[in-house]
Amino acid sequence: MRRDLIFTLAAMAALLAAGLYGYFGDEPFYLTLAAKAAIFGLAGAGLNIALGYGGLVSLGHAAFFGIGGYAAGILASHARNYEPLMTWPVELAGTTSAPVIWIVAMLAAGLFSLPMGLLSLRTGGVYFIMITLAFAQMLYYFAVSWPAYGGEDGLSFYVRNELGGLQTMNPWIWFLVCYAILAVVLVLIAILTRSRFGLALTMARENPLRLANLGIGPKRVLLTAFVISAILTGLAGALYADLNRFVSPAMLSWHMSGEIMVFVILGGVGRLGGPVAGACVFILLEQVLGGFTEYWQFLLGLALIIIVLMGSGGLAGLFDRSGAKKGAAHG
Amino acid sequence: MAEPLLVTSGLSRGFGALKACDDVNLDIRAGEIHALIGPNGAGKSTFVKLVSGEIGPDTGSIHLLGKSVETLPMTARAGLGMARSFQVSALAPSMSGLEHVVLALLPHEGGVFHFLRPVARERELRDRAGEMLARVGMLDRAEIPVAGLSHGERRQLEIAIALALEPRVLLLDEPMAGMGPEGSARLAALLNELRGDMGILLIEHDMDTVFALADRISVMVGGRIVATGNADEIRSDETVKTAYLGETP
Amino acid sequence: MKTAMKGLAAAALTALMATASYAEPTKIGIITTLSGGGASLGVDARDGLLLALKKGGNDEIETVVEDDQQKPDVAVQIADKMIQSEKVDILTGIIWSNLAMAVVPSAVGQGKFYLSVNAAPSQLAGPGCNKDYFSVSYQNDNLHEAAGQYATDAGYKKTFILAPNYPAGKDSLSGFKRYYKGELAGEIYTQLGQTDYAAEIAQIKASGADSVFFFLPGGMGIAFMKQYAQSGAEQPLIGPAFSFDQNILQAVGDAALGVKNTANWSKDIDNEANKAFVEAYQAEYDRLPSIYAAYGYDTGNLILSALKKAPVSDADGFRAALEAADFDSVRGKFSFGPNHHPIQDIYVREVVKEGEVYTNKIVATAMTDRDDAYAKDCKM
Amino acid sequence: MSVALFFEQLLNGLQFGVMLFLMAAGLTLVFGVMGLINLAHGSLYMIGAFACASVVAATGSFTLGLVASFVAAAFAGVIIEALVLRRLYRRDHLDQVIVTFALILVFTEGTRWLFGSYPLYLDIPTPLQGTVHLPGGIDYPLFRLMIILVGLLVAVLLFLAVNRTRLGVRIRAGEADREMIAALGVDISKLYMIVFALGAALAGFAGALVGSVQSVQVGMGEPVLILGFVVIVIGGIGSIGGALIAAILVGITDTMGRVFLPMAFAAFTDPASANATGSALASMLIYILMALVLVFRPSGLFGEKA
Repeated sequence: MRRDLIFTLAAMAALLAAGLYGYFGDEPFYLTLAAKAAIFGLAGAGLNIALGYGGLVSLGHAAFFGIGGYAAGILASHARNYEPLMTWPVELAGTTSAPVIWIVAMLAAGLFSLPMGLLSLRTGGVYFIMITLAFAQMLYYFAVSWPAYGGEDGLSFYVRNELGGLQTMNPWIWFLVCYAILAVVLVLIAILTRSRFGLALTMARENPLRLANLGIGPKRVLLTAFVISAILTGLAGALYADLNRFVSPAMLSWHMSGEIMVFVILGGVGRLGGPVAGACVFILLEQVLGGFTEYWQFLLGLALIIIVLMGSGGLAGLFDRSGAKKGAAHG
Repeated sequence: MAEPLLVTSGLSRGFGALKACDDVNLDIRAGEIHALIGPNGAGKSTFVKLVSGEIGPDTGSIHLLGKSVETLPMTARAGLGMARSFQVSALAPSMSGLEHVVLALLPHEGGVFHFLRPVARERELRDRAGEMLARVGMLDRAEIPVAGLSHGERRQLEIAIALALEPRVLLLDEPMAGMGPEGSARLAALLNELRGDMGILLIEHDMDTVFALADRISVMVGGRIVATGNADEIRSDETVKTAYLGETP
Repeated sequence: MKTAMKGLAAAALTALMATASYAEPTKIGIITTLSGGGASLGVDARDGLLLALKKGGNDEIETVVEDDQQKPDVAVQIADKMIQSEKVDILTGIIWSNLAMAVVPSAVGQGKFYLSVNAAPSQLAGPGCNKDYFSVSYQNDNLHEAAGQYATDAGYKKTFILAPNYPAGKDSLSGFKRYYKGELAGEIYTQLGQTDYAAEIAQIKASGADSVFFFLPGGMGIAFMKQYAQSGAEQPLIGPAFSFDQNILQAVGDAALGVKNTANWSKDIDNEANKAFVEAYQAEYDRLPSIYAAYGYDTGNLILSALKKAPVSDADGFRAALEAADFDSVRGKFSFGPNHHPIQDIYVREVVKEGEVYTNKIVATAMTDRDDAYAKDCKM
Repeated sequence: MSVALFFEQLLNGLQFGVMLFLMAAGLTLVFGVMGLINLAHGSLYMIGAFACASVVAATGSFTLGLVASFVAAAFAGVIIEALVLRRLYRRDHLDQVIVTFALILVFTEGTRWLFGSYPLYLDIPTPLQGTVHLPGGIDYPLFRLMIILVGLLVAVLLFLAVNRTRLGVRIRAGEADREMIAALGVDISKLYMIVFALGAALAGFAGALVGSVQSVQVGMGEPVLILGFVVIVIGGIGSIGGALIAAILVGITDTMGRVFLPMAFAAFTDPASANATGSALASMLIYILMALVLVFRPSGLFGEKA
């Protein structure tokens, strides 16, 4: 528990340091990258609830990431062209208010995750992986061919949404917004994992039969975790849409699902700060290797294989071991 | 005579050609310890799985507190007041014993769908879980993750979890296997004490314990109950001797 | 006297500033696709552009090239980086419409010039046009319109049309229909990325069509033409140049021979600039240039021609210099319309085999001095 | 629509399904025997197509190309099995997913490194070009007919191999109980390698066949991989027969959906939007099919009860 906390704080400190370097070093691009890392970290933290704490290997979280993004994009675009979102049964207008958009994004992702989770949880194991993948793929094809919001071309909304009186277009302010949301969410997750529900979720992962024997249905617990997980990833999607002022079906593609999973695994599965550390390292690798060769994904693939084969438990695992060694030396 | 808490009638379940349970009629009354004995492979564990709802029967019925439950899922049966200990400990390695017991208390204490309050702050729950652990004698090991507990301690924890469910019917599948003599003795004393509150089905290989504790004993061989009676009756039953002890009269 | 002095001082100052900005190099940011399935297009556009700049001999130009991986979000982040950190003056290089839609509006919103080497979606040509956005290639509908015109001219009465079900596909079919006067034997939207066309080809054969228009870029087109050739269907094929790119044709092989396609450039357009380009490109990269290389090359020369007249720091002057389009286009005559999209001729090419290489040769002109359908809606 | 056209479309659906089966057979075999989920199966398909295209370009022989596709994919399969996947059998699905996802990156970018970004040329050999006249007035491409026959032949051979040979007995035993067959003295790691190589070879073979009618390019395996997953989820993981039936079901559903949905929509909306809506729905159709199957049979049509 304590090591987890220290690791999380270290990852968050590193991310803040990157942001501060961007701000004081007058490198706004580093701020954009840091904000991207915070958002990816948030998406990963969402997935981690299903994957790490619930043991549900979802290869379809791009669906929620994309739904969140589209919620933001659609609301913002309606607000800018003054066409109501719907006129029946109630008239709803678009909005550029970020908090409203975030709530809608979370609701939309949560609502989609409910039938998807219900159906996927009818089975388990490898079926679960493939079914979540197929659901996300279905949504992807829908978004590509759905003409109303740009289809494959995606949807641009040019200016970030409004949050109080903040200058959200300023990279420094935007980074701080994303960072703050990530921090709040991590605190909430930390509380969640220590709550009654957290206990039940641990048991649902490690021994579902026993949980049922205690009179607690493991599927209800897992479904709840899946929905919470989708909601957080949806929020990350809305932030990512705002970061780019743009959404497109690319956010729904299965490579996105794979990447979100990579953040979690690089950082450490089921570790609070894991996804944040993983997202930071992923973006760092992308920048460093990408500057080195256009075939950087080849090297990324090799690195991933080695990391998983070593069974290190990601960066968090490395961190634990280095701590343990020191501890042994002292003892 | 009290109304039985649990009644099975004609309960059967086969696996392929093998009839693991064959027309089993058994009841557990309030306030008694009913022991189920029989050689390995007699079908005792299958019977526990059928009653708890882990697997479904081919034919037959199960009544719990007068209610037909054979089609209900495990969670519903637990909700009606049935608890079970597992033959091989079924615990979450990363959770502490205390957390296990707290979890078992939750269905009666407002459920598990509370997200924002750390369990560490739920003093009353923790105190009650502590009591359960104290009853099985492992309060001092309460905070250790299960992965760090010995085999015997895990068996004790199994009992504490079952107690936390406040069951009307308690199914104990070889609770003493792997416990030291001291632990067994303590458990026997505990079962004696619990007897008044609930009906207990005890599956056990240690005959001394069984004969000392049980109000009634049923003997299962080849999936069938071949005899039921009190300790003396079973000791003197010829069928039992033949079938179970392999002795010829 | 005093006023005169002031005026003189101001003039001197302006002159000084002007020299200062001449001394400062112009920075061009090239965002294009260099990895993944669509990399060949980006590589060609980049190579064409860099070749033009190299031949231009202006050593005051700096370029930054970055790979967008064909992902819109990555393109946006690179654009942010180039604008915020690299402080580029001009952006260019994007191949795909969806990436252009993600990058262009915000780039020109931040006061940068954007010159398109390929993608030119209709949203940026009509009411959404911008004074700092120029398309050097075409407007997306142009080649499809030309195909429609060609089908009309060739006397086809029942054309079967198909395209993938995404915005560019829909624009393609509506562009075709804008100039096609006959009736349609059928209209099909296929799935994006689909590679098996047996069902569609069976429908074409059964439809009684006298010709087929298809827009299937990349691997989709390769698969379609190979399967079409195998199917025993006799109806002639027409398509826009995208499916008949120099690189793609080699993978299609004989199945593409004789197919007509519309393009605003071909390596056999007879002018000095084009001859020099094809020769220099082959010498530099040891392969034939594609249409994307030609667009890149023209874009490079357009920038060079404008820089001769005004520095980028003089935005109005530079913009006017771009509008003048005072360079030798490999397409021959070339000018910009009021919405900063080209006015140009569009040709019909036929796929032929020259030695071992499959390539195109011009057989007709489909449209002369074509602008685009959206120019009238553009208010700059 | 004429009856003949309907049957031609049915045949097209069958051909698509048979092609999917070649992909799905390897996936389902590997999962059934080794419990391994292999996202990189699509890469093996791509390797087969590239090997075939290269060999045909060098030698001019399509037969050699097909052999090369088989061998190259099997070889690649053995290499990744021995170097990487072998270490994953005892790990959870998560590790398998992420490592095989990483393998996709390695293979995709590696192939691009070697062969460049341009599609390769690969065409059907001359004797197999053209169409044949089928009863009912259908002119059907000969090569597609070949794919159907070859695919069905492979299905039969596979079925016989699994049910009638010693290897098959071991494979089925391996599906049922790994410890047991190890205890019986079967060299489990050799068995795994053979099964994996067989699955890989089938994928490579499919890649070569399909590549010669479609296009041979980097990334060609990914859409097919996901369809392969849909097939084995519908068919029931580990079941060869289930994979065959599900593949044909998916192939026909997809083909018929593409043809008939736009027509159905055209009956009550204007043609242009009917086309767009119909084909949008058609692209989701097989996923809807999958969802429906799962509602009624959570472990697929022929899967073991979960």
